Amino acid sequence: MTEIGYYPGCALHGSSNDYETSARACLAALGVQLREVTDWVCCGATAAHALNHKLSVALPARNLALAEHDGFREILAPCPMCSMELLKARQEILADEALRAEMSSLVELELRGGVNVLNLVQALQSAGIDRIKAAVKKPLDGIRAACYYGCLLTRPPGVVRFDDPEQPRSMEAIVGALGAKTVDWNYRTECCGAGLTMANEETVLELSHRILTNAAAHGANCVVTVCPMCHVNLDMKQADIERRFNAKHKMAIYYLSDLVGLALGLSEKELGIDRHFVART
Amino acid sequence: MARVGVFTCWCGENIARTVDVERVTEDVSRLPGVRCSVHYKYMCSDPGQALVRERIAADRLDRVVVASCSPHMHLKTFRRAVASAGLNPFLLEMANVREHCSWVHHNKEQATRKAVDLIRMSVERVKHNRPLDPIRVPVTRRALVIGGGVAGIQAALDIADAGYEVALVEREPSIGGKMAGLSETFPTLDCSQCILTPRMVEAGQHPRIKLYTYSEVEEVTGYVGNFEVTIRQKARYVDVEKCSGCGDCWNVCPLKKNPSEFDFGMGFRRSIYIPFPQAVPARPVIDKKTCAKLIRNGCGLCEKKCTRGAINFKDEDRLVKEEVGVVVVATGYRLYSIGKQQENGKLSGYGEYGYGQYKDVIDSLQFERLVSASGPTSGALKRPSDGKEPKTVVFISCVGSRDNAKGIPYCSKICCMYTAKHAMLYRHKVHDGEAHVFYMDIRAGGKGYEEFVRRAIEQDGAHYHRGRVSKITEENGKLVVRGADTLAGVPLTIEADLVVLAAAMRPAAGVETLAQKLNVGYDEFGWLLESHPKLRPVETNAAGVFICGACHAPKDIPESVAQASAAAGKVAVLFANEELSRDPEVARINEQTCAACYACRRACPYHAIEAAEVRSPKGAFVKNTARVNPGLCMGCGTCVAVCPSKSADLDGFSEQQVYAMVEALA
Amino acid sequence: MSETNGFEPKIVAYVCNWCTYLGADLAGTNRLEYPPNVRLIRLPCTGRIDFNLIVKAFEMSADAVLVSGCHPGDCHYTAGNYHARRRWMLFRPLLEALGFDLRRIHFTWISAAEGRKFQQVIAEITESARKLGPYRPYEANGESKWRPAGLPPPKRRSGDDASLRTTARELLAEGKAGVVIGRGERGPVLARKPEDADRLTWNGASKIALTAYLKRKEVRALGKPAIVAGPADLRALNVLEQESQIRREDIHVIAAEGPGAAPPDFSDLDALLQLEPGERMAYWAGEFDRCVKCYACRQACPLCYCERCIVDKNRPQAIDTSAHARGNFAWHITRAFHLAGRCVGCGACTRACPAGIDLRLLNQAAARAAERQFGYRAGADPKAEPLVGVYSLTDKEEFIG
Amino acid sequence: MIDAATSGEATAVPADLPAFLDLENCYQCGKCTAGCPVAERMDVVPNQLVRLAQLGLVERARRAESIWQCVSCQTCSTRCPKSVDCAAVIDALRQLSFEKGDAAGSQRRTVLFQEAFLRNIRRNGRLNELELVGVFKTKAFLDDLSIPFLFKDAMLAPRMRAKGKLHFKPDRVKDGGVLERMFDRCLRQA
Repeated sequence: MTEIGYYPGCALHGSSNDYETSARACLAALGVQLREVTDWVCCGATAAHALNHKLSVALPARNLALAEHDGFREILAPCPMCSMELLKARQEILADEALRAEMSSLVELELRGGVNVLNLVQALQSAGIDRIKAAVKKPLDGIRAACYYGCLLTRPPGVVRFDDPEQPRSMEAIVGALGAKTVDWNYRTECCGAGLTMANEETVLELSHRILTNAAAHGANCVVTVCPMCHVNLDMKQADIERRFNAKHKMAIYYLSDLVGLALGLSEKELGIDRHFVART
Repeated sequence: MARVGVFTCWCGENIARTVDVERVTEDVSRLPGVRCSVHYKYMCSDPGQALVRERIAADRLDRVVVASCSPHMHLKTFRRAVASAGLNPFLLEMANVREHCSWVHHNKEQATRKAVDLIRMSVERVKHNRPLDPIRVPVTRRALVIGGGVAGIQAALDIADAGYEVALVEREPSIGGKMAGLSETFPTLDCSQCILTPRMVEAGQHPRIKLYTYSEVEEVTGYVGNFEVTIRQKARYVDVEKCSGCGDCWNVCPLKKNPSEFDFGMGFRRSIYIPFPQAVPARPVIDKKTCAKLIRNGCGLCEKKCTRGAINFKDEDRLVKEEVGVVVVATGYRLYSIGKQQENGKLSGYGEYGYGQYKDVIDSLQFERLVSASGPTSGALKRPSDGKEPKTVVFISCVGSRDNAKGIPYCSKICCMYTAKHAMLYRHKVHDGEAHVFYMDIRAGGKGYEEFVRRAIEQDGAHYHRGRVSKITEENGKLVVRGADTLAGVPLTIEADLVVLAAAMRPAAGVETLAQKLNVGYDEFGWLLESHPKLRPVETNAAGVFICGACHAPKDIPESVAQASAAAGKVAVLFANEELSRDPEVARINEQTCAACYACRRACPYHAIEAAEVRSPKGAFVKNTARVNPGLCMGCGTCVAVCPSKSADLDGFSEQQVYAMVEALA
Repeated sequence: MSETNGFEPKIVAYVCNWCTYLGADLAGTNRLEYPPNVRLIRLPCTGRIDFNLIVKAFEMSADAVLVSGCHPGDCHYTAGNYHARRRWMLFRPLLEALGFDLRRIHFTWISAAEGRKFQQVIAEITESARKLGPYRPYEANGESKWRPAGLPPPKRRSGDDASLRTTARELLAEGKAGVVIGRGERGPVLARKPEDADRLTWNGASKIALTAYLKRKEVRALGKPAIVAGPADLRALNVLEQESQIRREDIHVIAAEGPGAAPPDFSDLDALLQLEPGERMAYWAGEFDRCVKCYACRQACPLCYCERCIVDKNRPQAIDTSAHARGNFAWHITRAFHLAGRCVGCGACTRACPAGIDLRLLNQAAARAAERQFGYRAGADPKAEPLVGVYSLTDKEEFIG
Repeated sequence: MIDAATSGEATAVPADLPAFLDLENCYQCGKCTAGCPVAERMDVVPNQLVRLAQLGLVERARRAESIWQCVSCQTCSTRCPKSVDCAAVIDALRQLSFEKGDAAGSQRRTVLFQEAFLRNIRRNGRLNELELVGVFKTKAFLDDLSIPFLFKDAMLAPRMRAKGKLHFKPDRVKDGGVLERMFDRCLRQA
């Protein structure tokens, strides 16, 4: 067992607790134990960067400092929004010594910016794709997955420095290793409307509808994501989407860790898939 | 003891108004070494010059100082004057008592004293002048032209027509370059092949042009007038002499599905092939990467079919040497490769456009082949994916150009024009089709250019949208192009059947390596540097190396041709004499005292200093030294300043001359 | 004029032929009046203008000197002005350390179109020189009590003498080296026979830099040399290699440590620079007063390898050879500037000086500029591009008007 | 800077927007607008927002409803050929709008939501979804008196509860004091 730091973020401790279950179970099956960053706080999300720039640096900075304090060199932040916010704050702090000092004082912890932040795909990559491939017990041969990266897994490229922002392929590589098929489709990096679910539902429903439609049109029977917000919009809101556009999607939405876990022989319950709204048909 | 004559000019009233010329003459006559000091109203006039000549003879003068205007005005005049009196022209000095004295000072006493000072400095200087003779460098009156596109062909023909021999090196199997593959040309819409192929044939048959196709420049040594060039002739596997170009060989080649380089992958060729029917020379090559005989000793059909025994599977690369006096570089351009990481790692491409992923997203040169009458579809507009005639075509400008983030910051200059042409040609072929052009600015400066673009819009009905495209996706057989019209302030989605990307222009692959071989400078993008952007646009800082066409910067055909002829003109000027005569005010190294630290070699802007060995008369090694190549030295003197032992010196501005002037001040 | 008591300064302007000379011509054509104090000396390019010319101009009673050429990017010879700029960047700190009044030296870029600028520059320089009063070369006002702390005591080298001797003995015995140059208890040792090796020690003495022996004919005649090199010797070897003076494969190098990465100790120089310029000049005037022009500094230096030193060149006599203030200053400025970007800080010059002048301080002025302005430390890397004879488009030029 | 007299509007001082936004780099190619997933719905599209900011018409830009329509997907910034961070420009405009407290009409819900989100974090350190929904719905109702919106998603709650996705016990951080101080200092500086 190797142990890495874990920053769940609010969603994984809230309505996306299925994602936490899935990520923990899947990584544990690969021999990776997650240890939560002590007393972590919200990354601030869109609210912080839309309303107050300083806060949008300070909140992630506090978490980075906490992680440093815990002695982590690397932490997993499965939510792409969290991991992007953490990385952005880290980049700003590393580029500006005065800011680093200011933030240290603000977050009341010495902050060096030495903690690296991984997203879930990177955590799986570092566990080793060959290792995953070798550990597959139930190849997912019925799956035709539309790998959905969403916005912040690859953007902004200068901050997250992960995969090609226009033609990413890292999720396909993992899903392919599970014996599943992946489809070529067009909405891999389009936005689902993100956190506007509550405040501007109309936008979210429309954007999400396009995504589900395109995935189906390209022959997918499920969509794979690593983002809790995307999951909420595509899964929990799918019934609303169907009502709004008078369409039938019935598209199962998986977390990447769900598929890996399934292939490794974990049950749907162990992975929290039973908590999804849309079941695979 | 030197015998110096000083000739002070009144310049009418120009000097005499503030400088007491008579007193100056008087004071100067007492300077040591001055044998004659006279003044005259207009020293540069014929009688003035005659006076100089007379006094040289009468007073047996061996040095002359003319105190008059700026040397930039009359140094040449007076050098000629003393030369006609039998004196070496470099034994003349001027003292600038007009621009630097009488014209800028009002106090006559002060100006007069300053004039005496200036003349005294020149008198002391001239005592240390050495007679210098023009440097003569023999010239091999034969030119090397690198690159057989329209610029290279034009330059080669012009030089050959001027009566000099030319070696024309082209790395592809045929000359013709990019232009040979173009459809029609803006702004006249004349057929590209119709105007170029006769020139290609002319170049191929010219008695003074030697073609080296399928060849590359391996090494260049020497200097202006005397280059030795090693050319690698790549193995063609076809004996060009024996071959008649009948075509039997390529007609039997079973490997039909190799993407054609000439068609930019829009069509196919065999493994033995000529790139296009009008190729010059019309002789095939065998592609060793795909030929079954060369890969695994199979097939061999072409060899069996050839009645002239021209196929030679044992062919190897050959190195050929050419001695030339000048090099003209015309290596042209290539398109920015869209979509992925570039080879220099710097440019990250345009993944959002799906080039290479969607068959119907093509670049501008591919489109040229699609609409070319000689192209793979014989000019019928069929899109690559399914051969259907596209009913909506989107043209996108500035793909890679003017893009600091992913592409290159400069404007590729010709895309606005050829995109208008593309839209026009498309509308001419598909009358019920829609042409949409996304542009940022229309740059149509040129004769008839603006009118041409307006014609595309007004007469041929192309829809122009001011905005960039953000993403292209394929849905249900349509390319969904998401752009914006910034003039209307709206996003714009167009479902297209074909998308044409006007990719940025970049210098041809490998041009940096070639530039290094030739000591020609290049910028961060690889464009070759001219010697002066305005006054020496086809010269480079390497003497005897000229540039023309799109190796220098993005440019269109008329400009490339004009530049090629300009380069040829420069070559003809250089070849007008059997020897190069150069200004002798160049650096020299005292090889006995040189410590061979080579600071001078590092500093020389012209690569005119090389490491050499001093050898005894019997050839034994004595010591290392730096050595100036007077054929290359331009006389800046930077080597003198960096030489710690002052073993380097500069004729015309020697240490002794300069120190004499400073010491004359004391 | 009243405040200058009618003093009219003499100003020498070294200008390039293509920009500033033409700018001066244009000033004439446009009849732009300026004071008559300036004497232009036309050179092809600022790249040609050596610091010795500036020194000479002051010796020849100039009160101020102007060096002017083409603006960056406009050089007729592409890059001569960049080379000049690089050299002045290193030369000015040296003059500063000497306490030379930098207000008397002016650098400008004046183009052929800038007749007006030429006029203004000459007017300003003349006015400032009038205010400064006559220049008396290297004349000190009083004495300076300041003294440098001097060379730090030699560090104990960590190498093991026994194995050093074994190595040297074997090299000599097997004929792999004709001579082993090293340090002994009392001075340099040139071991030629295996038994001589016993005299070598890591912590020996030598006033002369060991690498200086490499250039001596009599040493060369002994066959392939081996050298027992401390950190400074290694740095010197690196510079010699950069400058094509040696090929590493021709020399056996016996070393126990690397060339050293620690930054040089500039504390004496820093203290010197704390003094007023006038006192700095007084300090050096006092020091150089003792100089007898024995050239031991040159002999001891690992990097003074010219076959004929510039000081030995007459026609022209760039450097006054008299052992008086002028000649001494000219010599020491030249020596130090020739080491700009090259001095490896071995201290041999200071150790060798019989008059006890701490010469390394002068070398350090340029070395510190090299370190601060270019992040360059001489001898750190034999493959590094040297500092002089190259340039960068981003070289700083805030001192150029 | 456009003269207020000719444009008829008060213009903001450039200091309103941070210099690191490099507004002058924008050459108005429109790629931001072209790629924006919500541009169709916008009153003022992204390239126009940047243009207004370039002209110093920050006031007009921050009153655009579109700044609250932005989903922060970063597509504009990612594809900008001049590396202008358009998303950051929009963030800066939103921050200004928030400071002035006069966000545009139909987008007020988004502002209220983000505000409620921030308060929620301030109090708990981590998001308490139930509390957020409650506070936001109430505030939104008080703002626009829309009863359908108030009860919208009410049906989702029991299903979420059934799936174990609703927590009534807030997930609070232990050191709440530091958070209070951070918020105080950040918001005060703004």
